[in-house]
Amino acid sequence: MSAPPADRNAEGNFLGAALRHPAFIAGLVLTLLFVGAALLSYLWTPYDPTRLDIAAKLQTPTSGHWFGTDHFGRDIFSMLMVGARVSIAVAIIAVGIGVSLGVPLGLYAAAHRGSLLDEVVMRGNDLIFAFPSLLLAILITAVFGPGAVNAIIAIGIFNIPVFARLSRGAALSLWTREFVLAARVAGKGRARISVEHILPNLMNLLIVQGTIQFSLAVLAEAALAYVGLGAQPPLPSWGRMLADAQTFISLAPHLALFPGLAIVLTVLGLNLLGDGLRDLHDPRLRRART
Amino acid sequence: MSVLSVRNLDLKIGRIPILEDVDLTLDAGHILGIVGESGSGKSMTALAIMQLLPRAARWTGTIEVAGNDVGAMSERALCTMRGRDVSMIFQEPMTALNPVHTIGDQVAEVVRIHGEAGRRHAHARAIEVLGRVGLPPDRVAPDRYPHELSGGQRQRVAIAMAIALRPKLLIADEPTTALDVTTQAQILDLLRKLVREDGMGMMFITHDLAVVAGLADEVAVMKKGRVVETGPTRQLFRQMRHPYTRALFTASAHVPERQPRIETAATPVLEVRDVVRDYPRPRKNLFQAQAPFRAVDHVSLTVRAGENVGLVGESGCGKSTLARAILALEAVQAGEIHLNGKAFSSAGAGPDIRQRAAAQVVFQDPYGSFNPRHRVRRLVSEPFFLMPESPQDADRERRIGKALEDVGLTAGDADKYIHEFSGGQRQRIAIARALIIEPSLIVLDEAVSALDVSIRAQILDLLAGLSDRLGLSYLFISHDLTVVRAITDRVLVMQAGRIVEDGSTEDIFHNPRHPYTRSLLAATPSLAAALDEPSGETVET
Amino acid sequence: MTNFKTVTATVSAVALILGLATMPSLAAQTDITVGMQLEPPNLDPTGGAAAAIDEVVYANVFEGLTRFTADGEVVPALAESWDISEDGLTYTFHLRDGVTFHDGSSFDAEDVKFSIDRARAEDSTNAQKALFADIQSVEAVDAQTVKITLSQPNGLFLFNMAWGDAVIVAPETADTLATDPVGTGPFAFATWTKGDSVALEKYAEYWGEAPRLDKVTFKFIPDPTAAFAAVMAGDVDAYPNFPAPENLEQFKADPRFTVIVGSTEGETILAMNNKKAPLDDIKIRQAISHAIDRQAIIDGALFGYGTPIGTHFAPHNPDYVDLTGQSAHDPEMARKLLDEAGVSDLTLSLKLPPPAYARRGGEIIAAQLKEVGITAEITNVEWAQWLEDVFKAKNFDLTIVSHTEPMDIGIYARDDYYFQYADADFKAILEELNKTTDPANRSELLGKAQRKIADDAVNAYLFQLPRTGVANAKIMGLWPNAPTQANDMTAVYWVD
Amino acid sequence: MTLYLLRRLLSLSLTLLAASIVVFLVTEIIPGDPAAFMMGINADPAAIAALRSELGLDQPVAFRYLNWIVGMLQGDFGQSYTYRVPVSELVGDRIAVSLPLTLYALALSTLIAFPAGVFAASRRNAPGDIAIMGVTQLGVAVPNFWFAMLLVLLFAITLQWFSAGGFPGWDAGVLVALKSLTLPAIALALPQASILARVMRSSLLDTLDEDFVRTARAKGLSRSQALWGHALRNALIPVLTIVGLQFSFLLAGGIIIENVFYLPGLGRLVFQAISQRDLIVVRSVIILLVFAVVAVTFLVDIAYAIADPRLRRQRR
Repeated sequence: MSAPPADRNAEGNFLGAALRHPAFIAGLVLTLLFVGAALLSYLWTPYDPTRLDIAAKLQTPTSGHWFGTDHFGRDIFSMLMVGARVSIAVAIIAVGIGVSLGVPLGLYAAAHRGSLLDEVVMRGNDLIFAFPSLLLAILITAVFGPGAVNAIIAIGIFNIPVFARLSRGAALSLWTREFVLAARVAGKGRARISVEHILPNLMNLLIVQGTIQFSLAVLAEAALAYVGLGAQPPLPSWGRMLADAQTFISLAPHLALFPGLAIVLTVLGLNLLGDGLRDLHDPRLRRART
Repeated sequence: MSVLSVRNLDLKIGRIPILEDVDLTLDAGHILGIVGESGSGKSMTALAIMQLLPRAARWTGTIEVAGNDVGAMSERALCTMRGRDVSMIFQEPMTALNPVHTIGDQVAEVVRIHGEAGRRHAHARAIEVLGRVGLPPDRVAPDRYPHELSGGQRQRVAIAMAIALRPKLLIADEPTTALDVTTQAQILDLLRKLVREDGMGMMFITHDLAVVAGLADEVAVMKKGRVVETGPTRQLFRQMRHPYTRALFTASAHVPERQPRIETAATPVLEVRDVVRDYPRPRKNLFQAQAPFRAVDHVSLTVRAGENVGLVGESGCGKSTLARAILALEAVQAGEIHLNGKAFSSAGAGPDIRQRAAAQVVFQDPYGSFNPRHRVRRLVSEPFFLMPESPQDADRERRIGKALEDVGLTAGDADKYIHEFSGGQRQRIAIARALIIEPSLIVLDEAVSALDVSIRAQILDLLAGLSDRLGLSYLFISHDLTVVRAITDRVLVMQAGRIVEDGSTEDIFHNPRHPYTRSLLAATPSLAAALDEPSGETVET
Repeated sequence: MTNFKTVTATVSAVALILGLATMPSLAAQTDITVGMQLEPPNLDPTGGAAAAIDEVVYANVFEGLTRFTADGEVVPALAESWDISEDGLTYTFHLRDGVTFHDGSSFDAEDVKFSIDRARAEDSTNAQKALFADIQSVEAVDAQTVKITLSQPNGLFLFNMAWGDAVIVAPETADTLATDPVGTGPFAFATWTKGDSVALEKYAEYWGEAPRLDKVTFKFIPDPTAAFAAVMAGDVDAYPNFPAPENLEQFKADPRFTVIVGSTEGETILAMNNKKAPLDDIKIRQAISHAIDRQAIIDGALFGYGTPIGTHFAPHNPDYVDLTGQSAHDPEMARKLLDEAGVSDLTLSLKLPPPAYARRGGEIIAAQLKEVGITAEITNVEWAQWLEDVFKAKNFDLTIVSHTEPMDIGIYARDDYYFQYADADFKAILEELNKTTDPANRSELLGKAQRKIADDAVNAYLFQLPRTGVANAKIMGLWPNAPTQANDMTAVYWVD
Repeated sequence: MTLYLLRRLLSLSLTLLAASIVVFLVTEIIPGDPAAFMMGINADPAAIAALRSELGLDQPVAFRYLNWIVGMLQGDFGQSYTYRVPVSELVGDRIAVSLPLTLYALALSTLIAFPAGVFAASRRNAPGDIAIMGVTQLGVAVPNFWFAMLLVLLFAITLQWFSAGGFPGWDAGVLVALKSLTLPAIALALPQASILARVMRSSLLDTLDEDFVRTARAKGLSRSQALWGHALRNALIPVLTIVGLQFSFLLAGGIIIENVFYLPGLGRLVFQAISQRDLIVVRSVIILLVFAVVAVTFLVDIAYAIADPRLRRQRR
């Protein structure tokens, strides 16, 4: 009675299972919808999202303006499309920073378990974790000034320890696996093993966590923009649209409704996608479903 | 009186058939052994009797426990039945107990939830039952937690829970598989004693023919969800009507043909001198460090060219640690290791990679030994890294193909991924990987322990053939004395970090000198011995 | 005593009749909660610049020799009357009798001398030290008389003494005013729940007419949405400086509330860095002025509240000259001027401090500038950063700010001021103005000054910041305008 | 155990020390002069200089850092630049709002998440489970400030059941004070409850797959007896971690919610202090929050040991 095989996921099987996973499909559709809107916004938007038309302000949704206009008469639908670009770009780069710094640090710390650097990396992570993140992000943007780039930095910093911890923890358990021992018997060094054997096996985990961090980054960007520290006008940003909409909440609720829904649906989509990926990569759950 | 009657049991999980037409009966006071290889459906049969099946499982047929039809019972009635009329012991004692409750509480719970006694009385009953299974309160207090107990002790606790209400039927699913042989013998004796005293029926599930031969009154042999043969133990094994039973029997006792050519004169392939491996232990308090744990204690051994050396011992004796030290995967605190006459150690930058090529390894777990993301070609050729000029292109392909063919696979398998292979095939690939750079020594760390007997026999044949043909030396590490006896020329017995006995295989098995060796041999279940003996009992150790 | 009884009886009778006639229910409410956007950092008007300090304590807790009335007039306060010498250098103030501080100590000429000397001292932390710059000496002639001698005539001196920074404090309590203000006003400080509210209570021994409220609570609600919700939910009774003009329509439509629209002293300008290229070129400054559509900004940022201005002067001031036509919205003209200046693809930084008029106005202006081919790169900054970066380091091209001090056209004469104008001719006009006390001459000089800065297109003059407040419809007596930053509660009362 | 605690204490102090340096340096390079801010736009330079020296801002950096650290060790957090009162007093006032709010939100979050998670886990993949998981998925995705806006719109403006915000103080009566914290606590608790319910469910599902639960079932325990008696306590360990993290997150993370509901809490104090360049308040509050995080982690570790006897004896 040996353990069930942990790695029986042929690619074709994966696709088939994915198509039978409704949450995954929903997540994928939502995510693609917003990524698509962001990409499309480079080519086309119904209106110029920076063009003001004060006379046409606060219009409720019509066939001309699908989501209505804001307090300056800008087209909300167009703003949301460009805003998706900002949200997605900030989130991608911030998570990218976390991955590209955190994963190597975690891999190194795991490969040199107990070394001074391991200790330094882990304590550094503890330190970053101990800081109230939103406050520190506000402080960082207070130092460098508000803007999309600094929002990226502020969010990125907090992604580093997430990925460092995750990859260190997972790598530590992979280091005890027999195929890693076999590679060591084959004379391979720690760095080489980390790249050839540890990293590829971390990928699933990183993709899942990456999706989740991505959704958190979208939320964080919205929060920073909401307090005025995200992308600067005239570039539209969902968080700032919400902040601007606030005083109109009883006058023109659609101003707050659409950006709020955009955030909720994007984050929801990413979370569903992440959960779906995790389910699909976890053979235990996959068997239970099929 | 029959305590268990299973008729025409068919079981499916989803659309996959698991059991087909299973018939079993068991009388009070009898032991029914269920034997089969992995996937034969023996555990699922047990779970069906307990009605603890996975959600997706659907079954038809009749299951009667102590005369009651479980198929007709409500979940509430089943709860009343479980633990009172029928109870079960599982394979893994390390995880079968709740880590956050004391053992006393866990035993008392059985008594309590069946309304047999109040809290205080239940506790008294728990102490009494724990005493029955060999855990009297003066030796193992009932307020201990599971993690404070050894594996054997935990399995005794599990047995105590199972028998607390003197059930009519006890199902034991591989209860000794995770235990060392000496512990296994004790647990088997305990179970046998309890069956006799309480007059209950026991269904004993195992993959080990020797265990079942020495224990059961009747045996059912299962294969792929069906009972292929059933009957009184001795009669069944003497007659062996079904070819599968015969094949199992042969495989269990299989000894490969060998013509070893040991070169005694040449430099030994491996020479280990006075090696010590310590692990630090956490400090007792701020000012007092604890003495380190000595996993390997001044061990010396030699392996000659062409020689197969066995290293046996129970879990925790230090044999795997020693293996890792020999492979220079871990530093040693004292002593020297020489490979083909040259020092081999992980100190400093580690051993010269060319020297590493001389010693390769095959691990136990056929599922964990390979990076699931690489193709077999890349997996098998990984040791080429150790060669100063690793073969390229056609030469490389040729050697990969040859290595695969050497272990009974085909060159075309190089393009597949590892998940496309069965456990036995994977172990062949592991051997191919070890062979590909023609090492002089292969360390086989429990290399056949996870395999079913029939596959195990094939791999042993393969190993024996390779050794003879290529003049390879093996350091064969195992807890299983039968296997070691089958394949080695010389045996080292290890206990608590020390080598306690060292001699030729035949010598040691026929004439053990050290008491530990003797106790190991005595505890090892033997199929032949069990079938020869007049009654189904072994001597208590 | 008899007399008192009679009065009381009469009052009661009248009240009874009135009550039967107009208010069948209970007596009018005597406490009020007033919403404010910013919390004062401390409560000492002589030791900090924050407008919020004056908004709480001016005229309520502290009083000066003179004071502003609701329409901006300067009237006697602690000084009952004054004499001015022929040469305009000596002011003799006759102080009011029977004035006491809230701690019970009496008020006299020594307190005045102390307060003014403290404000103009070397190590003074008075934010408006300039108000006292012309004072040569302060002399307590007797307990009720103070003589102040100036080094040069100053037509604005009585006006200056009405500022919150010039209130009279007692020497014994001067050091603790920041947290425990003690003044002579109709209300005494009661409690300060930091981050939430300041409460004042009626001062029974007040020298003047007793206020009709017993308790005033100022509640600090920085978030405009929260402010809206608080007013709607009745958490605050009045919000005299309501931060979200977009909500006023809703209040207007709701019979529970009255909307009070008044003016402030806040000239809101698009300030330009006059010494930094290319803004040192008047053509470009003019181009920017013409590019801007004031009405669109007022409509978009302030929802129609606010008066366009064409120079740095309050339109409600009798001396105001309407020069808006001089820099009318004319994108064609703007483009032409830019061509003449020989620039194209102009990119300018636009730094916006936190108030909504600046942030929203900035977005609109950026869009308007874009129409004439100027790219304005917006950076939103906090006040601290604005002060450091814009005001002190002058590291900016454009910024939007409202200059809320009354009569502050004098800033155009300051050397090293952030928009770096300090034109010699303008300085000469101002110098003459300071020496002039004759109203007609002053008026002419003021007109000249207004025209000068409009001609030079120093800044783009946008609008006079409105004061848009909302209050429970039953509250009377709130100031509609803001001649200074204050919430004078003296005359406020509830009707039923 | 004692040794383990000592080690943890040491690492705790090192983290705090490192954090104090980071915070001090960041606040040091932040542009904007506190004195200039306080004196405003028309201030006299001499007056600003006078204020700088009054606030001690003209002293060297190292001296000010040491002064701050030594002061803190003696329990003196210094004096707020803007408010001119001891920081400790200011912080004390704000904690009286933030801590109860945090605990309120945490209690709500736990009270919602716990039954929801257990319910979902006990009905794995059944409609009830799927519904709860769907709701939590949504709860995680909703930005709390947006949710807060909707709450205000509905309960304060439209229904007028609650006041739109503000905090009357504990003097106004415990019930009145709690009522004013209710909407903010709900806004804070919803996303946290969603996260917690998900963790609770998955942890419980993992535990329900454990061998010892099967053993319990074999003993005759019903599904729910096994869940409550055996799985739950084991499943609580990861849940505890999350609760600990949520405590620290809520304590500091309420800033935006405090703004929406204009509550005089810690987060808004720092936010305001940052914009007013009341740097000493910024530093002290952040260090305090870091301390809270570290201390809570420490407490969670102790709670682990209580929940899990395996950790009671020795731990590296």
